[in-house]
Amino acid sequence: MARGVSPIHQRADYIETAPTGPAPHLHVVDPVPSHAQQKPRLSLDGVTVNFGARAVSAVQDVSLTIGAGEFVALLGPSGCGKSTLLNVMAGFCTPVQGRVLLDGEPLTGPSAKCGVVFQKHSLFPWMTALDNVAFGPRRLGLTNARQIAQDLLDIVGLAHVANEWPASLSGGMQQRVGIARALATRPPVLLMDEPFGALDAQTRSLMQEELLSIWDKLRPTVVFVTHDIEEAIFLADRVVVMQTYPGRIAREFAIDIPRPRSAEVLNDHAFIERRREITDVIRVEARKTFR
Amino acid sequence: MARGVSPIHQRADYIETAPTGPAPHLHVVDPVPSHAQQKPRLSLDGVTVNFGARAVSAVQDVSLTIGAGEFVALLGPSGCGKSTLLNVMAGFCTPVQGRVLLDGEPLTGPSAKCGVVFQKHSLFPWMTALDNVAFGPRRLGLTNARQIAQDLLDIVGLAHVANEWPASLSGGMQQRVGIARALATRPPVLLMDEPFGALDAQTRSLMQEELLSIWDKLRPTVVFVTHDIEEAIFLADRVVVMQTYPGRIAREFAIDIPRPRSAEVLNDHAFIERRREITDVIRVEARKTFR
Amino acid sequence: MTVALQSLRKFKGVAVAITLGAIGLSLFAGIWTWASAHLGNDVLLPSPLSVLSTYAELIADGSLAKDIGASIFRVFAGFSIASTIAVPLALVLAYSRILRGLVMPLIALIRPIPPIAWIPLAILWMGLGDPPSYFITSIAAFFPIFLNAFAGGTSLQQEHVNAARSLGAGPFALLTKVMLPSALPMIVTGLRIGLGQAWMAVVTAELIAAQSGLGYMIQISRLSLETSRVLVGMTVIGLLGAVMIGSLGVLERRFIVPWNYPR
Amino acid sequence: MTVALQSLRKFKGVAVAITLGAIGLSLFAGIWTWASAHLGNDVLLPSPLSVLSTYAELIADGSLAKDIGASIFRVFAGFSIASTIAVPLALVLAYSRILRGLVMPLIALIRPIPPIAWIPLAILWMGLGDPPSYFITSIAAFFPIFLNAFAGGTSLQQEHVNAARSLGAGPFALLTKVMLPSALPMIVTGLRIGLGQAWMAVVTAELIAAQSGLGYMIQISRLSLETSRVLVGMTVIGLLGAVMIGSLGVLERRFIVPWNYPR
Amino acid sequence: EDAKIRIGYPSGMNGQVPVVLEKAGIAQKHQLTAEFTGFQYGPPMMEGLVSGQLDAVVTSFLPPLTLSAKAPGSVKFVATLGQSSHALLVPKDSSAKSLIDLKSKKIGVSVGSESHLDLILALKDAKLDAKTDVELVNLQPNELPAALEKGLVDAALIRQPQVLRLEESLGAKKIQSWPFRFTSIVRTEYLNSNPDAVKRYVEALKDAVLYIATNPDQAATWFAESQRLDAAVVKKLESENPLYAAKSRDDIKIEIDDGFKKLLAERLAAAIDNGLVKSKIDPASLTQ
Ligand SMILES: Nc1ncnc2c1ncn2[C@@H]1O[C@H](COP(=O)(O)OP(=O)(O)OP(=O)(O)O)[C@@H](O)[C@H]1O
Ligand SMILES: Nc1ncnc2c1ncn2[C@@H]1O[C@H](COP(=O)(O)OP(=O)(O)OP(=O)(O)O)[C@@H](O)[C@H]1O
Ligand SMILES: [Mg+2]
Ligand SMILES: [Mg+2]
Repeated sequence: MARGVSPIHQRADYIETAPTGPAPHLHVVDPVPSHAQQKPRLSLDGVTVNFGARAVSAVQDVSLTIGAGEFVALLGPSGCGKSTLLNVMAGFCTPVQGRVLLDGEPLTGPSAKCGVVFQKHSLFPWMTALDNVAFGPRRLGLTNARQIAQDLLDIVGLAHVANEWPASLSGGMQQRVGIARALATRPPVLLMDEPFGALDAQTRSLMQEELLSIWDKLRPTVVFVTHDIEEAIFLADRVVVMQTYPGRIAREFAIDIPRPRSAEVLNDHAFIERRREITDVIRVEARKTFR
Repeated sequence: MARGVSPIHQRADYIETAPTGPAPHLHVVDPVPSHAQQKPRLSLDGVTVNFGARAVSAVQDVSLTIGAGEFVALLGPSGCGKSTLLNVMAGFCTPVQGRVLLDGEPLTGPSAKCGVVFQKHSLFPWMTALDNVAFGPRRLGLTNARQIAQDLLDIVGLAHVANEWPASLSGGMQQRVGIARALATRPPVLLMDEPFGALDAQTRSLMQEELLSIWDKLRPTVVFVTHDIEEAIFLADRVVVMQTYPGRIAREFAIDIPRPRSAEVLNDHAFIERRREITDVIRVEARKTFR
Repeated sequence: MTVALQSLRKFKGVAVAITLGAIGLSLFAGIWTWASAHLGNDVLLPSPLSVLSTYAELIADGSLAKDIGASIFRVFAGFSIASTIAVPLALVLAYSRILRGLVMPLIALIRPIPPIAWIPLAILWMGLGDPPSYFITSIAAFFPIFLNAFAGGTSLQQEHVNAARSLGAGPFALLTKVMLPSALPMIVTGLRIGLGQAWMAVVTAELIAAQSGLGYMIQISRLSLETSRVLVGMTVIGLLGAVMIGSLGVLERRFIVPWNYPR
Repeated sequence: MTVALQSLRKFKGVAVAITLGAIGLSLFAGIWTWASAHLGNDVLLPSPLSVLSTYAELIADGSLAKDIGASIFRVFAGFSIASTIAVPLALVLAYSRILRGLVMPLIALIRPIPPIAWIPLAILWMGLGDPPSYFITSIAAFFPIFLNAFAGGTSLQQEHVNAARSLGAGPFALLTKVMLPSALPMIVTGLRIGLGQAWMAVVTAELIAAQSGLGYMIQISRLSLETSRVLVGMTVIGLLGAVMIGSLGVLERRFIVPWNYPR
Repeated sequence: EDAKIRIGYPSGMNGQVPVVLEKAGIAQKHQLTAEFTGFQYGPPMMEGLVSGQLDAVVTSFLPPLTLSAKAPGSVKFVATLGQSSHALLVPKDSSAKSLIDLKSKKIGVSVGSESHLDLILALKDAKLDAKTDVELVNLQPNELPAALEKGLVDAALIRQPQVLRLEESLGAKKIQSWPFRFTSIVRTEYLNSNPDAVKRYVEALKDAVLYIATNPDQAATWFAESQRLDAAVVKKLESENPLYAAKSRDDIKIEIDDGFKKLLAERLAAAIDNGLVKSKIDPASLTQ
């Protein structure tokens, strides 16, 4: 019964079902070389977010520039404002100070340009897994929305539950459907909030490889929130470490481990070196906030 | 405002508030040397568990012997039966085949000898954090139950929320209260079901060190379920890897990394070697069941 | 094999439930028979048998069917009026803080007034015959429908709105694909409770100038001290009420909000 | 400072709510005044002012206080009877599958029978005076209390039982420290709804041989076409009902199940 | 030792005698420990009698006849308490002068009541068919005033004291009126076990009638209070009852005599003929 996941490079169909010319609704991603770009896709400038009457800002004076096709991991302890920052990038929440530019233009609200994978259950409970994934393509008026959804479910290893309601899927399965849903519109920017948080270690590492392989094909700009240090290093071109009370950027680390990366890199010297550095920074932060 | 955690060895009070003679209700733990013991505290013999009319057993023919004072980690993919096996050890669920011996006697039901930390929220929502922790000591008729509870909350870094309802604590805080509650009766056996699952990586690593330090003082027998390979290696004397459909033991690994262990061992050669071995076993299993 | 086993278990479960239910009802009928024999007064408490024969009589002369039909029509009329007003009103109030602040205190004050206390005004305002009885049944159905639909409207999760917007949903798709389905489970719950309340209120409604219906039948039979007819009326109300509520529950689980009841 | 800010916000929120509510009620009174002036018929719809003067009259001669007292007493009597029976019965049924199977179908059948349909039997069985009116109010309160307490009883989580047992709890501690508190939130919800239903049923109950109470007052005023007294009765019922339900809600949040409403 | 008796009375003018019986403390004088219960509607009172919660009630003809049809021999008439009236009222601006003018109009009436029987008989006299020539609308006594006021019916058959109230407040016009006779019945079981108490009860009723005749103001005040009515209205209506004209106790005849038995037999026959009472009853079984 168990189905393996066919790696994406064996699946020309996922690519080929997309329209060949630049469809009016689809945002075509520029073909970019394999590493971080200079041309900024997303830039934050002195962003501050407050919640209600709280004395401390959730996010304070954060500036960050992310190139097209870059893979950035956002790392930090619970409550440091990672989700809040991602919400700002997605246009769900307007900063009280500072501004956000997407492709050089000020962000005014959520758009189909940014695919979002949410931290908490955000699947529509009233749609089957398939309809959830097909939701985006249908909004874009694509006629093959169903086919696109089916293919994506196949990629995340969930073709067999296409017609189930979200409530009957496990937490990990739900999160994988959420990833498929975000990918379905092939957004140039992917904002992922602890997408693998509900997965067990094994499925998690498979999904990490799958994500890298998708990223390699489509080269979206990715902002990936996590609190797993190894995951951040394994996936990203750049790791941004946040600190808490108020939430701001503590340090950034460039990850120069060559791609493509496989599970083997976990034991590489460069990897362990990076991990040691980041762990040191983070332990200092964590000691302050453990309460 | 942030409070650090004082390591347990600076807290003679936690030990000293316990009665000096063997109190009638308290199960006194034999003083044992620092490593795994031959004398079995808990032994499973051919245990099989079925759920309802399911065709596949949740746990099939598992035999396992755990010495007094030993620290065993149970590792395996989601759904492989880790929680079920722990429930059997706790006496919450009776196997259809096989038997369970605790200190050489057949287990008939839950007892105060086994402290349990549950995977899902199991705090009593109608009691404050303090009363939750004091619940066990009060059942044993200890007059200083309140003090014991206060001290334990202090150890898990939650003294400041002693009078809050569980509903107003974050998931991670709730899980820490759950750990304190299980420790409060000082049970000779501690069964922990993914106790750090809801914690962020930083708090998690602090809690791991805290657990090791408590274990070092009291030397309970610990069965620790996790799906984090590093956590298992870091904590345990022995790692038992389970496989799925049906749930059974795939392999066992003795972890010979010397104690006391600190976060530094994560970068040790022996640690990385063990991780590579276990990862290999587990990836084979995971491939089978990823669906 | 597993499926067969499971459906066997399910079947066995249903059989056990039916058996137990039948035993329970028979016990009840037994106690009733004993009590009525003990009292020996058909006006006070007729035996189940004499109630059954009254059933046969009323079914044979067709009057029971007519009364049931009349009552059911009144219930559905009032229920439809109530839901047509309550659901949109609740959703509008759920989305407008100001309207909510204006209207909710009024609703809190009007809610505890029982349908029966509305009869005088209903007659004065709507006259006789069916309009006031629709008014009474719809007043009864209104509040559960309204309050549940309101809860449904306010329970919309910001995450779902965010997700839909970032997937390119416009205002229309947001309304029809997100807001409505998100409120639907609570709306349906409200409709189920409201239907039950309307059904209970029809007896009250038929105090007003009605010439048919189960409530009317009970009133008339009281005047002539035909207790066994009163009991026929009451048991029919119980039976039909249970069937109505039950079938709306099944509809709900199977067709209206199946996602809330996976498998 | 944060605390001060928060309580300021809270205070502002309450002030806004009160203002909006007052505006809403004034608007309502305005429409009412206009409508009654437009109709120009005090029997059909007296103006709010004339209702207020009737209030003054009935308060001055002490009859309103007496009627309110009589009705409240009936409500609490019926409510107490209902809760004394419903809560233990529901908990017992929640723990015994067999009893549940026996009794639940009966309850499903009896539930839809409205309080008013019980009047004939209530008199035949309980006689006159107050007992049948207690019966009517308790029938009305019984089902919400029972059904909620039952849900509370069945919602006990196995994990909580397991946790308690592994912490050394015996049967007594299990009952008092785990099972009861675990069912309590639902029980209290049931009590709140049941109190509302009992209050709504008191008008029905006072159709029986009562010579006092708000329901009696409404009936008597109908005979003499004193619509403004009818409206006094209805508005008092609305007001007191809202106050009762509201204060039980506050009690619930503050004292009975505070853990369900952290902060 | 005093005998216990539980007395029920309705909210119409026939309630005045029991109210005075209670307030003036007359029952005690006749060695009766009496309990009184007032009713807004007929049905609960008769249900109370059937279930043995009441021993005696003050009522009219039809309710005891209905009861006797269901439970033969269960009650006996023991006194006749004079009369008030009920009347067919039309709104102020109605052109109807008599029953004939109401042909093919709506008439509100409480089905199954004394009024219903009188209306049917009057329609027969006027050569109108109760089924085809007029539309009878069944309304509870509580609803009749509102229905007339709102013009929902063209005429309504209403009892005192509402007749007077509607004439005064709405200008409603009487186009025909009938005597509304008061009776008292007791449960046969009670009669058999307490024959003396019933005798004393009848004597007490006589004293109460005498009290009303001699103290009309006090009697009106008591009754008005109990029914939340205007005392002046009650006082005015007292004059409708010939019994209250009595000067001395000897003028008062309330016992069951042959004249009453004849009237009873006539009412019974009419009720059976017109389908208001469903089974045959021997009139002799209704009295001692
Ligand atoms: N809607 C809200 N209202 C008030 N405070 C909020 C809200 N959302 C977040 N916060 C607060 O803002 C801070 C940052 O929250 P955020 O969710 O961004 O943290 P995070 O880094 O994503 O944490 P986690 O790892 O637990 O997801 C926290 O202190 C949190 O309590
Ligand atoms: N109460 C139950 N009824 C039926 N099936 C159950 C029940 N509890 C567990 N199972 C099934 O038994 C198997 C083992 O479940 P278990 O919870 O022990 O897994 P686990 O290893 O703890 O998983 P996880 O890592 O997700 O906690 C699963 O297939 C699960 O669906
Ligand atoms: Mg977050
Ligand atoms: Mg588990």
